[in-house]
Amino acid sequence: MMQENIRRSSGYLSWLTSYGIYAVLLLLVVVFSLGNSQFLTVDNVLLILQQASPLGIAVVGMVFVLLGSGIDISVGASMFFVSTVAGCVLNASGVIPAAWLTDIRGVALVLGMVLLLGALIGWINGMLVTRFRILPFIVTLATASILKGTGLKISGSASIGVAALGDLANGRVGPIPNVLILFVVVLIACDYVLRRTVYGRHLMAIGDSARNAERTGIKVNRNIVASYVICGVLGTLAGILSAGQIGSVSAGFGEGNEFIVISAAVLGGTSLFGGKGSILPGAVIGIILVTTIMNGLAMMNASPFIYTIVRGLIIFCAIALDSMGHQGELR
Amino acid sequence: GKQQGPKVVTLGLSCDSLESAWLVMNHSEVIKEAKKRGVEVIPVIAEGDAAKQNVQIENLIARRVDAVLCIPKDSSAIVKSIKNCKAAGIPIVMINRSVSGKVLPDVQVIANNQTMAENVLQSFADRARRNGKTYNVVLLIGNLSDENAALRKAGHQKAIAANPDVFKLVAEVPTEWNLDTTLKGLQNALQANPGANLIVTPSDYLWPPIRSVLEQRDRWAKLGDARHFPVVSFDGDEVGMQYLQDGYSWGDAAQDPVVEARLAVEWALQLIAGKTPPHNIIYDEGQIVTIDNFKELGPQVWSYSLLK
Amino acid sequence: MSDTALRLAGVRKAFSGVPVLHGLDFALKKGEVLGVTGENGAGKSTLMNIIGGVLRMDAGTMTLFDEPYAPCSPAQATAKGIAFIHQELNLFTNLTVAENMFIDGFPTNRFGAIDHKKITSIAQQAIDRFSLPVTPATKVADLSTGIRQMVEISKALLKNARIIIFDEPTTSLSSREKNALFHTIGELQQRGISMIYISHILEDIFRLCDRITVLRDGRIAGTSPAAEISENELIKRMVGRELSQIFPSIEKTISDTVLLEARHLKWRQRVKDVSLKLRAGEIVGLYGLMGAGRTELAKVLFGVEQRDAGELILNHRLMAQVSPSACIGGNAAFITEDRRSEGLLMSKPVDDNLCLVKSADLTNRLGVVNVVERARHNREAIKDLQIRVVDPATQLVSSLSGGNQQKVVFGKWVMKDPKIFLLDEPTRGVDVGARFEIYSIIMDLAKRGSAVLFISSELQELMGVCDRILVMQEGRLTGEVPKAEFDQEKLLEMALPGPALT
Amino acid sequence: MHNPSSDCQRKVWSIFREMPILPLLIVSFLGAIAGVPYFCTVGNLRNYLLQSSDLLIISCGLTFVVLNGGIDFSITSILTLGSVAGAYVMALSPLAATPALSIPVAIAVMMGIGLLVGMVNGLAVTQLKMPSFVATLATQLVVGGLAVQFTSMVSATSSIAGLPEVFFVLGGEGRFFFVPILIAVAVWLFSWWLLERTLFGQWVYAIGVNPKASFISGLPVKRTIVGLMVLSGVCAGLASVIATARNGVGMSSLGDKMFLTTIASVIVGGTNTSGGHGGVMHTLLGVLFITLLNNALNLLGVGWYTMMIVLGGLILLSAMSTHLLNSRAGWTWKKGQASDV
Ligand SMILES: Nc1ncnc2c1ncn2[C@@H]1O[C@H](COP(=O)(O)OP(=O)(O)OP(=O)(O)O)[C@@H](O)[C@H]1O
Ligand SMILES: Nc1ncnc2c1ncn2[C@@H]1O[C@H](COP(=O)(O)OP(=O)(O)OP(=O)(O)O)[C@@H](O)[C@H]1O
Ligand SMILES: [Mg+2]
Ligand SMILES: [Mg+2]
Repeated sequence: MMQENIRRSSGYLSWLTSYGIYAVLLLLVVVFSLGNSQFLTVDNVLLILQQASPLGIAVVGMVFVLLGSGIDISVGASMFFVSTVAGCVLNASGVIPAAWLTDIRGVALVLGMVLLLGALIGWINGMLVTRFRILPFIVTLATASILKGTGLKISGSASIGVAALGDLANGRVGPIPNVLILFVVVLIACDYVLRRTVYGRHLMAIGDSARNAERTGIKVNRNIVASYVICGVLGTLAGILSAGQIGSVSAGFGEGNEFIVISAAVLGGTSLFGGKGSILPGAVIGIILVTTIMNGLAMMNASPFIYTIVRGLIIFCAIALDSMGHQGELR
Repeated sequence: GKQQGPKVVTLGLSCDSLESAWLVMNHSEVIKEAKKRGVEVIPVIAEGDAAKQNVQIENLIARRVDAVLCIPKDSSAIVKSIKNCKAAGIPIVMINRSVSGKVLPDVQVIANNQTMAENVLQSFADRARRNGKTYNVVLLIGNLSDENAALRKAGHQKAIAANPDVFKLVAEVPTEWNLDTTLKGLQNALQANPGANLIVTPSDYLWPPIRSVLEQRDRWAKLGDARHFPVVSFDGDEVGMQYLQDGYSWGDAAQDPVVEARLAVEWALQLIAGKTPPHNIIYDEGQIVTIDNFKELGPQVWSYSLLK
Repeated sequence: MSDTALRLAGVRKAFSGVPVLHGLDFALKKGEVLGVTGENGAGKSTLMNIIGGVLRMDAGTMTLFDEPYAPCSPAQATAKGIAFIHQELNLFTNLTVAENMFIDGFPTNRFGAIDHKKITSIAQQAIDRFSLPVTPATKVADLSTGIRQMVEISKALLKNARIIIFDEPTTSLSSREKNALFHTIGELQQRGISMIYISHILEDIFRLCDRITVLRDGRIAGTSPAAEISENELIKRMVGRELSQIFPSIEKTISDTVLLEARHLKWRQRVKDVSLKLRAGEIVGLYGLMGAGRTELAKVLFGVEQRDAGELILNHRLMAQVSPSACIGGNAAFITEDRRSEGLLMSKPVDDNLCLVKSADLTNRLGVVNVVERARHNREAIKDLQIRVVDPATQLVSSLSGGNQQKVVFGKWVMKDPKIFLLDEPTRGVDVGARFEIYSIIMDLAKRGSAVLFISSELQELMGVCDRILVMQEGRLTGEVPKAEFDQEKLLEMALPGPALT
Repeated sequence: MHNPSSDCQRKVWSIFREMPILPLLIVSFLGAIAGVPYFCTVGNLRNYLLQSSDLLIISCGLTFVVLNGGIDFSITSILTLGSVAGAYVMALSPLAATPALSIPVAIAVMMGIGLLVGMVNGLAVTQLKMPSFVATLATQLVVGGLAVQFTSMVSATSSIAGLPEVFFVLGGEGRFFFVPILIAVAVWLFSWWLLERTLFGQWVYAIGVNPKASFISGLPVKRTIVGLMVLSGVCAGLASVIATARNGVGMSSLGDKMFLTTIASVIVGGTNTSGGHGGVMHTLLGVLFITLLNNALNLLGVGWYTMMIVLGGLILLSAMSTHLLNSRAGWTWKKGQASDV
C-alpha cells in the first residue's frame, strides 16, 4: 500500500511527474503563442474557456462517478437525448406559450425539465448498477444505446434547431461568457461537496473499498446512485449548453463526448479504479488541456488531417509523464 | 412463419446514414414513392459504416428483396455488394453517390458533386472579380471518408486555385460532419485569422454552427449590412435556401432528393420488370442557385415550397 | 436488572447451506473483558459480525442490556453502543486519519459541511492517547499496517461505546503499542465498559481477560474464569486433543553452506547497510519494533523492491538482477505480511491460488499445464496443511477464515519445496493448533536443509523456533543473539531506539 | 448425499450462472427460427456465420485485455490502418503486379501493424504505467489519424480499390465462404487453448485479479501484459485482413463503428471488466448473440432506432439475469465478491 504513494524522489523526475500535465500545458501555450500572436490574447483565452465550459461541466459529473469506482459512458447519448427532447419542446408550437419562447421563462422551463430528465437517467443508471449489481460499464453502454435510439425515434434523425437556447449558451456578462460563469459555479459547488461534505467523503471511502464502506455502515448504494444522478444532471446541463452553442441538434450530436469527458477526467488525475481524483484542479486542467490543443492547432493552421494524430500524441505524453513516478495499476 | 400470399414487390433500401436534412428527405421520399406504387420497402441504415452497409445488404439479399436501392457510404466498398447482388440476380440502384470502375450497378442516380462545388464557387468568384473584391477563404471540410465530401472539397479547391486573384485560402477546418467540431473549429479559425471574410461549406447541414459563430462575432447580418459575412454553401436544403433568400448566403449548389428518389424507385421497378436503362448514370442536374439568379432558379429547387 | 450486558441464545448461521454456528449460547457480563479464542474457522468472526450487525443470524435471539436486540446494519449496532474493531483493517487509505475516525458520523455545521476543526482536535486527542507518530491530516495510505491498526482502535474508542469488540487487534502491533493498548483496555474496564477480546495469543488472553470462552466448530466448548483454567486445558478445549507442547522439537543440523548472503544492502531510507547470512538448516529470526524495516528488508531480498546498493548472493550465485521470479528460480520463497493484497487472489478459488507458483513446473514444452498433476499437488497441500475448505475448485479464498487463508499462502510456497524461505509474520492471525503445524513445516524444511528467515513481532515464538535472532532497528541490524543467549529483556532492549547503537 | 440428478442439475445451474447469456442465446435463436422470415435459409445462416467471423476474431483478442481488467480502444484503428496499408501494398505499391508476393506481404503488414500497436500499448501500460483506457485511446487517435492521412496521400478518395481477386478468398467470396469461418474458429480454438490449458492463460487470470500478488509469486507480470496487448493487436490485424477481403477494398472508415459492438460482445458474454473472470467461451456466445440480433432485426426490417433500443434492452436483460441467477442459486461466496467490486 505504502509504496504506491511514494514517488521516486530524484529531483527532476519527481517534479515533472507531479506537475507533468502543467508542464505539457505550459509548453503548448509557449509553442502556440510563438506560432500565432493571436493565441495569447484575452479574446482567445476567453474563447478557449468558453469552448471548454460545457464539457467541463460534464467532466465534473464524471469525476463523481469515477470516484465511486463507476463509469458512465452514457453521457454522450444522454446529451443527445435531452437536447432532442428540449428541441422538440421548444419547436412544438402550443406545448409552451409562444411568448415564452422569446424570453427567459421558456428557457427556464426547458432547463428545469431537462435537468429532471438528466437526474432520472442518472437514477436509472445508478439503480441498475447498485440493485442488480451490473457492472457500470455494461449498464451505461446499454442505456446509451437505448437513449440514442429513443432520441433518434423522437427526432426522426433530422436536425432540430434549438436557437432559443442561444442566448443562454452564447451570451456574455460583460466580456465573460455565461457558460464560463456557470462552469465556475458548478466547479466551486461540486468541489465543496466533494471535499467538505459528508457525502463527498463517503463517496471517496466507497471508491477506496466498497466492502469496508458497507461494514462501516455507509449507505453505499444510496451514495453511488447519487453520484450517477449528479453525473446525469451535469451531463445533460452540459448537453443543453453545447447544443445551445451550436444552435442545432443533429443525429451525431454528443457522439464520442463520453470519451472526451472521461479522458479529460483521467488527464486531470482521476483514477478509473475509484477513490482517487479531484475536481479542482484535476477536472479543470484536464478539459482545458484537451480544448487548448484543438484551439492551438487551428491557430497554427495545422493540416486538418493531423489534428487527431497530434491530439493523440499529446494525451499520450501527458498521461505518460503523469504516470511515470507512480506504481501504476498495470491495467 | 412465412406467408405465401400474393407476391408483393419488395425493395431493400440501404442508406449510409440519416444525418443531414437532405438524406432524411431522400430517404422518406423513396419510401413515399414506393408506397404510392404499392411496393414494400425494407429500410436499413448503416450508421456511416461501409462494412456494416455491406453486411446489411447481404441480409437484404438473404431476405430475397426484389431490388436494392442504395446510398453508399463508400463508393469502392459498395462494389462488394454490387457483386453480391449480381450473383443473386437482384438489381441494384445507386442514389446520390457514384461508383466507377469495372463493376457497375445497374443504374446510378446522382448529382455531380465536384463540378457543382466548383461551379458554385466559380460563380462567386466571377461576381467578386466584377466588383474588384478579394476574399480570404475559410474552407469547411466534411468527413473525408465520405466520397461526396472529398469530391466537394476537390471542387472547392479547384475553384480557389483557378482564381488566385480573388481567393486566398487561409484555413481549412475539418468538421467530420460533426456540428460541435465545426463550431469549435470555425471559432478557432476565425480567431486565428482575423482577416478571413468568406466561409465555404460543403453542406447546408453545417449552417447552425456557422450561424452561431457569426452571431457571437456579431457578423450575422444580411447582405448589405456592413457586418455581413458571406457564405457559399452546398445541398440546397430548406435551411440553406432560406438563408439564401434572406440574404445571409451567396450561393447554394442544390441537388434534388425528391427527383433522385423518384428516379431511383422508377428505375428499380423497371429493372425488376426486365428493362435496361439507356445509360448507366442518370444525372440529377442540380441547380447552382446564387443571389443573382434566385428569382428564376429558386422556385425550381425542391425545398422552395418549404421556405417562409 | 441482570449483570449481563449482552446475551445470545440459540444463534445459528449457515453459509450457503453449510452451518458455521450451531445454536450458540453466549453471554457477556457488564464491565468484564471476555476472551474468545478457538481454532481458525471456528466461527469467532462470524459470531462477532452478527453482534456487530454485519451479518444476520439465521435463528436465535440477542438481548442487549435486557432489551431485545436485532441489528440490521453496522450503523444500528453502533447506535446501540457497540463498537467493532474488525480482524481485517477497515480504513480508507485515500482519506486522512481524522476523516477515518469520523467516517460513520461526521459532525457537520449548518450548511452540511464537515466541522473540520472539531474532528481535527478530537482526532489529535486520540492520537495523543497512544502517542502515534501521525497528524490528523495524514493520509492513511502513508501509514504502516501497525499504525493503521492503532488508528482503527482509536476510532472505535471514540464512539463512547458500551461494548467494544476486538477481533485480533494486535496482529500488527509491536510490544510497545500492545502495552499501550492493554493499558487502555484496563482503563476502559474501569469505566465499566464491557469488552470482547478475540485472540490466538493465549498469553495476552490470560493477561487481559476475566473469563475465557472457547469456540470449537461453531459451538461453545466452554467458558471459564481465567484464573481457573490452565493454558494446556484451554488448548485442549480448542483443538479437542492434548497438545503436549507449543513448539515442535525436531533434531536438525545446521551446515556451513551459506544459501543466502546479503552484503551492505540499502534501500531508500528504510534499509540501511544490512548484511546477513542464512545457512542451510538454519532458522534465523528477525525481530524489531514496528516500522523497523523488516518487511522492507525481506522485500529487497526477494526483489519485490529494487535495492539501491549492495550485493545479494543466492544459492552461491551473485544476483545481478533481483526479482521475485529470479529468486524463485534460485529456489527461494517469500510469504508476505499482507496476504489480502500481496499474497492471494481473493476472488479466485482455493485451487487457483495453491498452484500459482507450482504450475510453472507442471507444464510441458508448449506451456500446457498438466491438470491432473496440478490437482494432485493441490489435494496434497490441502491435506498436509489441513486447510478447511468445502470445494477447493469453486470456493473462493475470500470466504475462508483468516487462518485458513494464511495456510493457503503457505501451501502455495511449500509445494515448491523451497531452499530459502523468507517469512514475514507467517503466524499472524493463526490459531495455536495451526501455528504448531506451521512451526512444524518450517522446522521440517530446515531439517531438510532449507534456510529460513523468520520475521515476527512475537518474541515468544522467535525464541521457541529460531536458532539465532537478528534484531533490527530503524533500518539497521543492531544485534545478533544465538540460541543459547536468548533473553527477552536483552532482545527488546536491542530493538528499542537508543543512542547506544548508531 | 450423492444424488446424480441433483448433481446434474447443479452442473446445469452452474453453467447458466457462469454464462447467463446462454439461455438468452438459445431462446433468441429458437425465436429467430420460428419468427423471422428467411432466417433459417442456407444463404442466411451462411451470412450469419460469415458476419460473426471477423467480430469473433477481434473480440477474442479484446477478451484477453479485458481479462486483465484493461481495455483496448486501439483495435478499431488497427482495423483501419491495416486495411488501407494492406490495400496499398496490394493495389498501389510496386509489388501490386505480382499478387503471389503482394498478398503475403500485405497480410504481414496488416498483422505487423497490429503487433506494433499492441506492443506500444503494452509498453505504455507496463513501462510507463499508463492506464490502458487512456493509453489505447491515445494510440487509437494517432493510428486512426495516420490511416486517414495515409489514405489521403495515396488515394483521391477515402478508400483504396483494385485488390487482387485471389485475396477475396480470405473474405469468403463465393464458394469459399468457409474460409473466414475456419480462420475464426481456429483463432477461437487457439485463444481457448491458450487461456484454459496453458500457463500463459493462468497468468492472465491471476494478473487480472491481483497483479501485485502475481508479481510476488514470480509471474512475469509485465511480459504477460505486453503479450496480451500484442495478442489483441494481432487479432485486430487479422480481423482487418478478413474485413478488407470481405469488403473488397481498403477503407479509412473500416472499424469506425466497430468498437461498441466488440466490447458489447465481450461483456455481454460475461467477461468481467474488473478483470480475472470470464473467457473466450463467453465471448463466443456474446458474438453469436450480437450478430444474431443484428441479422434477425435486419431481416425483420426493424428500423435503426428500434434496433438500438432493443440491443440496449437485451444487454441489460442479460446482465440482470446474471444477478437473478446468482441470487437464486444462493452461492453466497460469489456474492461476497461481487460487493467487493
Ligand atoms: N462469506 C462466507 N461465505 C462462506 N463461508 C464463510 C463466509 N465467511 C466465513 N465463512 C466460513 O465460516 C467459518 C467460520 O469463519 P470465521 O471467519 O468466523 O472464523 P474465525 O473463527 O474468525 O477464524 P480465524 O481465527 O481464522 O479468524 C469458516 O469455515 C469460513 O470458511
Ligand atoms: N518515514 C517513513 N517514510 C515512509 N514510509 C514509512 C516511514 N516510516 C514508516 N514507513 C512505512 O511503515 C511501514 C512499516 O515498516 P516495516 O513494515 O518495514 O516495519 P516492520 O519492521 O516490518 O514492522 P511490521 O511489519 O511489524 O509493521 C512500512 O511499510 C514503511 O513503508
Ligand atoms: Mg476471524
Ligand atoms: Mg512488517
